[in-house]
Amino acid sequence: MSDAMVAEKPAEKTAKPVTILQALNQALADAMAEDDKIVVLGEDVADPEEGGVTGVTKGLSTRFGETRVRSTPISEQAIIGCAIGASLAGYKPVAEIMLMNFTTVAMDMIVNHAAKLRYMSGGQTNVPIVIRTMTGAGFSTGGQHADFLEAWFAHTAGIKVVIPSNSADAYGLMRSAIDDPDPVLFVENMPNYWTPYPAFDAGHRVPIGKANVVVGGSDITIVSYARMMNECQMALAALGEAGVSAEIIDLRTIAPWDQETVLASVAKTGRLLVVHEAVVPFGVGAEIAAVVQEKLFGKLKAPVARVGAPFNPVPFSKPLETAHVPSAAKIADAAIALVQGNH
Amino acid sequence: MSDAMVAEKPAEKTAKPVTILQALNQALADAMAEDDKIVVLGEDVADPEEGGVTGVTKGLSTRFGETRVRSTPISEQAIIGCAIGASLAGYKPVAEIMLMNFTTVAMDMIVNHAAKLRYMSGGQTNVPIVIRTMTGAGFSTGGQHADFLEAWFAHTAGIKVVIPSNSADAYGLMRSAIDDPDPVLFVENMPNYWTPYPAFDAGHRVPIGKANVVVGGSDITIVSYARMMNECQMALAALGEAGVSAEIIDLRTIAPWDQETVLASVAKTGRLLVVHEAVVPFGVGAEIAAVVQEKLFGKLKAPVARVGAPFNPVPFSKPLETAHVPSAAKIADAAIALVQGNH
Amino acid sequence: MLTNSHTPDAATQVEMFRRMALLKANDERSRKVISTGRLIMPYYSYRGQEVIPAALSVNLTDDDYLVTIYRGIHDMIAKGLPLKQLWAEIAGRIDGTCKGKGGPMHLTYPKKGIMVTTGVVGSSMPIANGLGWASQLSGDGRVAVATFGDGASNIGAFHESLNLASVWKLPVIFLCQNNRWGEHSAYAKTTPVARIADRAAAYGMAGIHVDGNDPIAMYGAAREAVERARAGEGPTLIEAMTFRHYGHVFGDADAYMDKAYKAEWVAKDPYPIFRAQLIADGAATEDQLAGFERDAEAQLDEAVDYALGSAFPGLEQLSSDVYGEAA
Amino acid sequence: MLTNSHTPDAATQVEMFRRMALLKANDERSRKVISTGRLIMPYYSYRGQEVIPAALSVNLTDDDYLVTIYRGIHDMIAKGLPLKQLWAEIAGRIDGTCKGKGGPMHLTYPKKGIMVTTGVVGSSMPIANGLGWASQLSGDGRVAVATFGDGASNIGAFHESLNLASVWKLPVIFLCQNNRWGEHSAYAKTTPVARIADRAAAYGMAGIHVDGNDPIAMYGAAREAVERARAGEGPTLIEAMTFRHYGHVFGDADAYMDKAYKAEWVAKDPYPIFRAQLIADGAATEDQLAGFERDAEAQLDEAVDYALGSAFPGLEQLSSDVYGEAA
Ligand SMILES: Cc1ncc(C[n+]2csc(CCOP(=O)(O)OP(=O)(O)O)c2C)c(N)n1
Ligand SMILES: Cc1ncc(C[n+]2csc(CCOP(=O)(O)OP(=O)(O)O)c2C)c(N)n1
Ligand SMILES: [Mg+2]
Ligand SMILES: [Mg+2]
Repeated sequence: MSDAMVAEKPAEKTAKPVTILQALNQALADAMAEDDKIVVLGEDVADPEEGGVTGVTKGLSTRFGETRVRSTPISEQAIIGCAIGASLAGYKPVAEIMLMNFTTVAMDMIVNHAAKLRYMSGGQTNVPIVIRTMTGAGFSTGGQHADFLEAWFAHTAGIKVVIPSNSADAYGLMRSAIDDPDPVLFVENMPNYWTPYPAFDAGHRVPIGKANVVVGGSDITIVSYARMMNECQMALAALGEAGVSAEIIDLRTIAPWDQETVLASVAKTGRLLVVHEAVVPFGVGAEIAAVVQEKLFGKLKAPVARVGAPFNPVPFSKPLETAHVPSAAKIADAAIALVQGNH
Repeated sequence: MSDAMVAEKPAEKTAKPVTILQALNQALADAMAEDDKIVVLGEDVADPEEGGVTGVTKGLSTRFGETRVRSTPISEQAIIGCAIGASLAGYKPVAEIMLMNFTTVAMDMIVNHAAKLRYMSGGQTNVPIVIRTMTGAGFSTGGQHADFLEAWFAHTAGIKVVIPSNSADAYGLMRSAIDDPDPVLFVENMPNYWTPYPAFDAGHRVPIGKANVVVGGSDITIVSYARMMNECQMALAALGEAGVSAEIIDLRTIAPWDQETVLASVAKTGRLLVVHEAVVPFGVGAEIAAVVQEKLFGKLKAPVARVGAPFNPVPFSKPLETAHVPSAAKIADAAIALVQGNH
Repeated sequence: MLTNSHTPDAATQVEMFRRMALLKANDERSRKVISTGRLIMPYYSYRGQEVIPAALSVNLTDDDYLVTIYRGIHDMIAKGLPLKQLWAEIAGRIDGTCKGKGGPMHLTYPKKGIMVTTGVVGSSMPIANGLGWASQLSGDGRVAVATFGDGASNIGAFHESLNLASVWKLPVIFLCQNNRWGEHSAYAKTTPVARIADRAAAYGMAGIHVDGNDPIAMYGAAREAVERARAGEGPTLIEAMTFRHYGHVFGDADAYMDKAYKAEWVAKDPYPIFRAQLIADGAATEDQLAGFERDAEAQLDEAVDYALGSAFPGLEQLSSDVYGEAA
Repeated sequence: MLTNSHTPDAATQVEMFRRMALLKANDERSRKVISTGRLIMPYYSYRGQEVIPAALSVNLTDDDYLVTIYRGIHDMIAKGLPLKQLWAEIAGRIDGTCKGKGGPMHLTYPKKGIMVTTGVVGSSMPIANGLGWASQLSGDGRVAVATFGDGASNIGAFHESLNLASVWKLPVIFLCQNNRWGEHSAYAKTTPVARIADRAAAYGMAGIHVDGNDPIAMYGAAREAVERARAGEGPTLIEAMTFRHYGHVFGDADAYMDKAYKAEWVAKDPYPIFRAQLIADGAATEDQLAGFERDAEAQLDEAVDYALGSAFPGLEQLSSDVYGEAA
C-alpha cells in the first residue's frame, strides 16, 4: 500500500454529521463516478428493489444503470462467483452478502477461490473484489443473523478484512477497499448504520492495515473495532472516575492488523485489553494477545485481557441479547481490574 | 462427560500395530454393531463405491446394509442437512465431508444449524452427529485440498473438534464422538492414515476434552496435535542433543481444549511452544497463547511461541509444500531458542 | 405435472377454516402488539397465506415432521404449536417453547413434530431430508415437510435437497409458498422459469402447481403428496401460489410493488372467500364460523397475557444449552 | 432440446484431429512419466474425452474464457495452453504457468483465456458467470465456458449458476462432460434424471444432449452454443456423453465398474474411429495424421525436457503472490 495513494486525511469536524449508511452510499457513488469498472451486485441492491434492504446502495442503479448495479437471485455462491469472474476480466465488483451469517453459504467461493487465485496462479491473476456484509446483535434477530465471524477470514491467507466504526472510516476504508488489488471483506454494523458521526472530505482514503489512536492515555491500551468502539468510549467516564487513563485504539483493519501501532501503545502503557463483539475463544483477541505477549515479553504490567461475547449463539430474548454483547460497564470493569492488578 | 463412561484405557502395546485407517474403520464397525441407530453417509462411502476414497468405511455397507451406510451424490449441504435431520429423529449419523476444504460448501449447515439447534430450541433438540473429514499437506494436492481449518470450528459455540494423532486415539475419539450428544467435527490426517501405531483394546474411549502428556520433560512444554505430533517427537533427538528436556502434549481435542493439563505442564516448565499445521495467524496457537499468558502471568520464563504454516495457501511444488509444513527441525530450533532465551 | 382427485369432506373443510381463523387472528394480533410497542421482534407476516398450512396440516399427524422458516408461524400453529408457548417465546420469556432463546425465527416444538425453524433461505430443505431418511430407516411412516418461499428455489440447498430426496425416494414434501416476491425482488427478476413446480422434472420428481389460495385444490395437492410419501413412493414438490399482504418484514410497506397489482391480490384474500363459500355450501353456519373467530381471539387474549406475564430468562440461561451432558 | 445444423468442413475436422492427437499423446506421456516415478502428482486422466475440447476449441478464439476443473488438462491444451509451461507447472518448477505453486489442479494461463482451474466440484460455474458478465458489460463479445463433470450437476453451485446465467442472459456455456461416473459413483446412483441436459428446462435455458465422442455432433453442439452466446441470446447447457478410460485418478483401476461395461466403452474409443473416418472420407491421409502424432510426441519430448530441466521455485516464493501491491 503506497503512502502517497492512501494518505489518511483527518475527518472534517465542522460539517454536518453523516451516518455510516450515508458514508457508505457516498463512497460507492464517488468510486463509481470515477471508474466505470466498478460494478455492484447483490440481493435487492438496485433501486427497483429499494437499493438494498437497509439502503446502502440506494440511488446507485438510478444513477449508473442497472447493468452496473444489479440485483441478484438469492444465490450467494453465484454472487461471489460472479464477482470473482468479473474481477478476473478487469472489473472491480462490490458484492453484497446481506448478513455475515450468510457468508457460510459462499465460503468456498470466498476462501478457496477469491483468496487463493492470485497465489495458485503464481501471480498471473488477482481478484480485486469487495465483499460487503452486515451483522451485529441488538435487533432481536436471534442466533443466525448477528454473528461476528471476522476471525475466520483473518485466518485465511489472501483476503483482507476491514470493519469501520464511524462514518469517516466507513467512507475511507470503502474507497481503499475498492482501490485494493485483492479481495477485501468489508464488515458493516447493522446497529449503528443510522448513528451520525463527524463528516469527512469526499475522496479521502483510510489506508488498509492502519489502526487509529482515538484517545490517548497512559495506564492501559484498549484495542477494539466496529460498534464496540462506542462502548469503549462510553467506558471512559467510569475509567476516569477510577483514575485510569486509557488509550483507545480503533483497529479498523483486522487483517492485516496494525501491529506497529498496537505494540507502540502497549509498550507505553504496559497493559492491553482487547474488546470485540465476537465470542472470545479463538477470536481476534487471541491473535492480538499472542503477538503482544511475545513481542513485549517481560514488559507487560498485566496479562493481556479480552472482553467479548460468551461462548454461545446470539440469544433472542432481550435481556440475554443485551448481556451477550460487551458493554461499557464490562469494559470499564475489566480495564480497571487490570490496572489495579486484580487479574 | 462422565468418567465412568469414557474412562481412558491405555493403549495395548503388545498386539500388532494398526494404522489410523484400520482404527477408524474398526471404531465405526464396533459402534454400528452395538447400536443400530448409528448410520453412515457421504460420497462413495458404501462398498459398491469402494467404501470411501481411502477406505475408512470399507466393509461397513456389506456388513450393515446399504440403508445404514449410504453413498450420496456430490452435495455437501445435503449430506450435513441429512445428518442433522436424522439426528433430530433419534439416529446418530456419521457423515463424511471428503476433504476439510469442502466443509466450505456446507458451513451453513454445520455452523448455523448443527452447532446452534440445541441452543436455539432452548434444549428441546440436539444434534448428535459426527462429521468426518480429512486433510493435510504432503500429497502434492495444492491449494484447495490440504487446509487445516479447525480454528474456524473452535470459534463456533455448539460444536466440538477432535483431531487424533495415532490409532488408539483415532479409535477412542471416534467412539467418544459417536457417544457424544452434540456435533463433533472429526479431523483425519490423510498423510498418516497408513502409518502403523500401537494397538489398543476394542471398545476403549478417549474422552473428548482430555489432552495426553506423551513425553514428560522439565524445560519446555510443546503442545501439538494431529500429524505434527510425529514431527514433535522427531524433534526430541535434536532437543536432547541441545540438553533441552521437553514435555510433549497431544491436545487431541481442539474444542473444548484441555486447559487444565496444558496449564499444569506450563506451570512446571515455564515455557510453551504450540505447533500446528494450520497457518499461524488467528490459528489454534493464538487461543492457547492467549489463555496461557493470562493464567500464568509472571510465571513464564519465555513468551509463548508458535510454529505453524506461513500465511499463504498450500503450494503445489514439492520443495515449497515441504517448506510450508512445520518440520522437526523447525520445532526443535524454536524450542531451543525459547529455552536458551533467544526469543 | 400431476393432478389430484382428493376433495375434503365438509367437516374437514370446516376444520381447515377453523385453523385459518386462528392463523389470521394470530397474525393480526401480532402486528397489533408490535405496532403498539408491546413486543419488539422481526416479524414476517404470513397474512394471505393461511390456506396452505391449513390444508396441509389436516393431512398430517402430530408425528409427521415440519421444518419451516422465519415466515412460518402459520405453518407451526396449523401443525399444533400451542399459542401460549408461542407467544411467550416471541416475547423472549422463559416459558416460551425455546426458553426465549430462539425467538420468532427459531421456534421449535418437537412434541408436535415442529423440529426446526430456520432464518437462512433454503436451509429447511436439507434438514427435512434427514427427517425423511429417519422415517425410511425406521419404517414408521412419518412424512417430513419442508416449507420455503419462491426466492429460496434459486439457492443451492434447494437443488441438492430435491436431488437427494428423489434419488433416495425419501418421504419428503417440498412445499414452496410462492408469494411472488423474495424480499423486494419480484419473481420474474430472479427466476427464469414460469413455474417452480416445473423444476421437479429436473429431479425426476412429482411436481404440483396449485392455487395455494384455493382450499380445495390445496387440500388435494397436500393429500396427494402425503399419500405418495406414506406409500414409500418418494418426494413431491408442491408450488402453492399465494400472496403476502403486509410486506416482507414488519415495517416494509411493499413500496417496490405496483399498487394496483397489490390491491388486486389483497382483494383476492382467500379468507373471506372461503368463509362465504362454506356458508353458501351449507357446510357451516355464520354462527359457527364467527364462533371460531371469537374463540381464536379468546385464545390469543389468554396467550398474550400468559406471555407478558411470564418472566424473562435469567442470566444463567445465557450460556446454557450450548452443549449437553454426555449420557 | 435443440438440434444443430452445423457441420465442420474437412480442414476443421483435420484440425480437430490434430488437437486430439496432442491431447491423447499428452495423456499417455503423463501416465508414463508418473508411473516411472519421474513426476509425483494427483493426475486425473481424460483419456477418452478428447473429442469434447477439440470440437469446442475450434469454435473459440484466444480471447474467449475457459474455467475448468482438475480433469481439465485436455480442455486447456485444446484452448492453447503451451506444453512447456504446462509440464513445468505439473513438475512444480518455476517456469511453470503458475511458478509451480498451482500444480495440475490450478493451471492458469490468461493469455489464452484460461482463467481458473478449480479442484472443487461445481466451482467452475459461478466464476464463468462473472467472466460472462464482464463480456456483457463491455460488449466485447467474448464467450465464457465452464467445464464440469456429471457428478457436479448435483451440487448447489450448478443450480445457482445456471439460474443466474439464464435470468441475466449471460454469454456462458455450461459444458458437462458426462463420463457416467463421479469418482466411484455411477451416474444413476446419484442422479435421478435420465439426462443432465434436461435440467436446462428448469432454468428456461437451451439444453443440448450430444454424443461427446462424435466429433461432428460435438462440433455442432459447441458451434450452436457459441453462436447463441455471441448473439447475446444467453447461455447453453451442453451435456456431452463420453467415458474416461483410466479411473478417477491415477492409481484407481475402476474396480467398481463392471468389466464388460468398461471394455465396451474402451472399445468405442473415439480417437481411432475418427482417425479412420478422416482417412476413409479422404479428408486426410494416413501420413498427415501420423505426422500430427509424431509432432505431438516431439513437442512432448521437448516439453518434458524443458520441465525437468527447469529449476524448482526458491523458498522466497513460498509466501509471495499472496497479496499484491496497491497501485
Ligand atoms: C442465504 C440467505 N440469503 C439471504 C437471506 C435474507 N433473506 C431473508 S428472507 C429473504 C427472501 C426470501 O424470499 P422467499 O424465499 O420468496 O420467501 P418469502 O420471504 O417470500 O416467504 C431473503 C433474501 C437469508 N435469510 N438467507
Ligand atoms: C465440493 C467437492 N466435493 C467433493 C470433491 C471430491 N471429488 C473430486 S472429483 C469428484 C467426482 C466428480 O465427478 P464428476 O463431476 O462426474 O467429474 P469427473 O471427475 O468424472 O470428470 C469428487 C467427488 C470435490 N473435489 N469437491
Ligand atoms: Mg416469496
Ligand atoms: Mg464424471
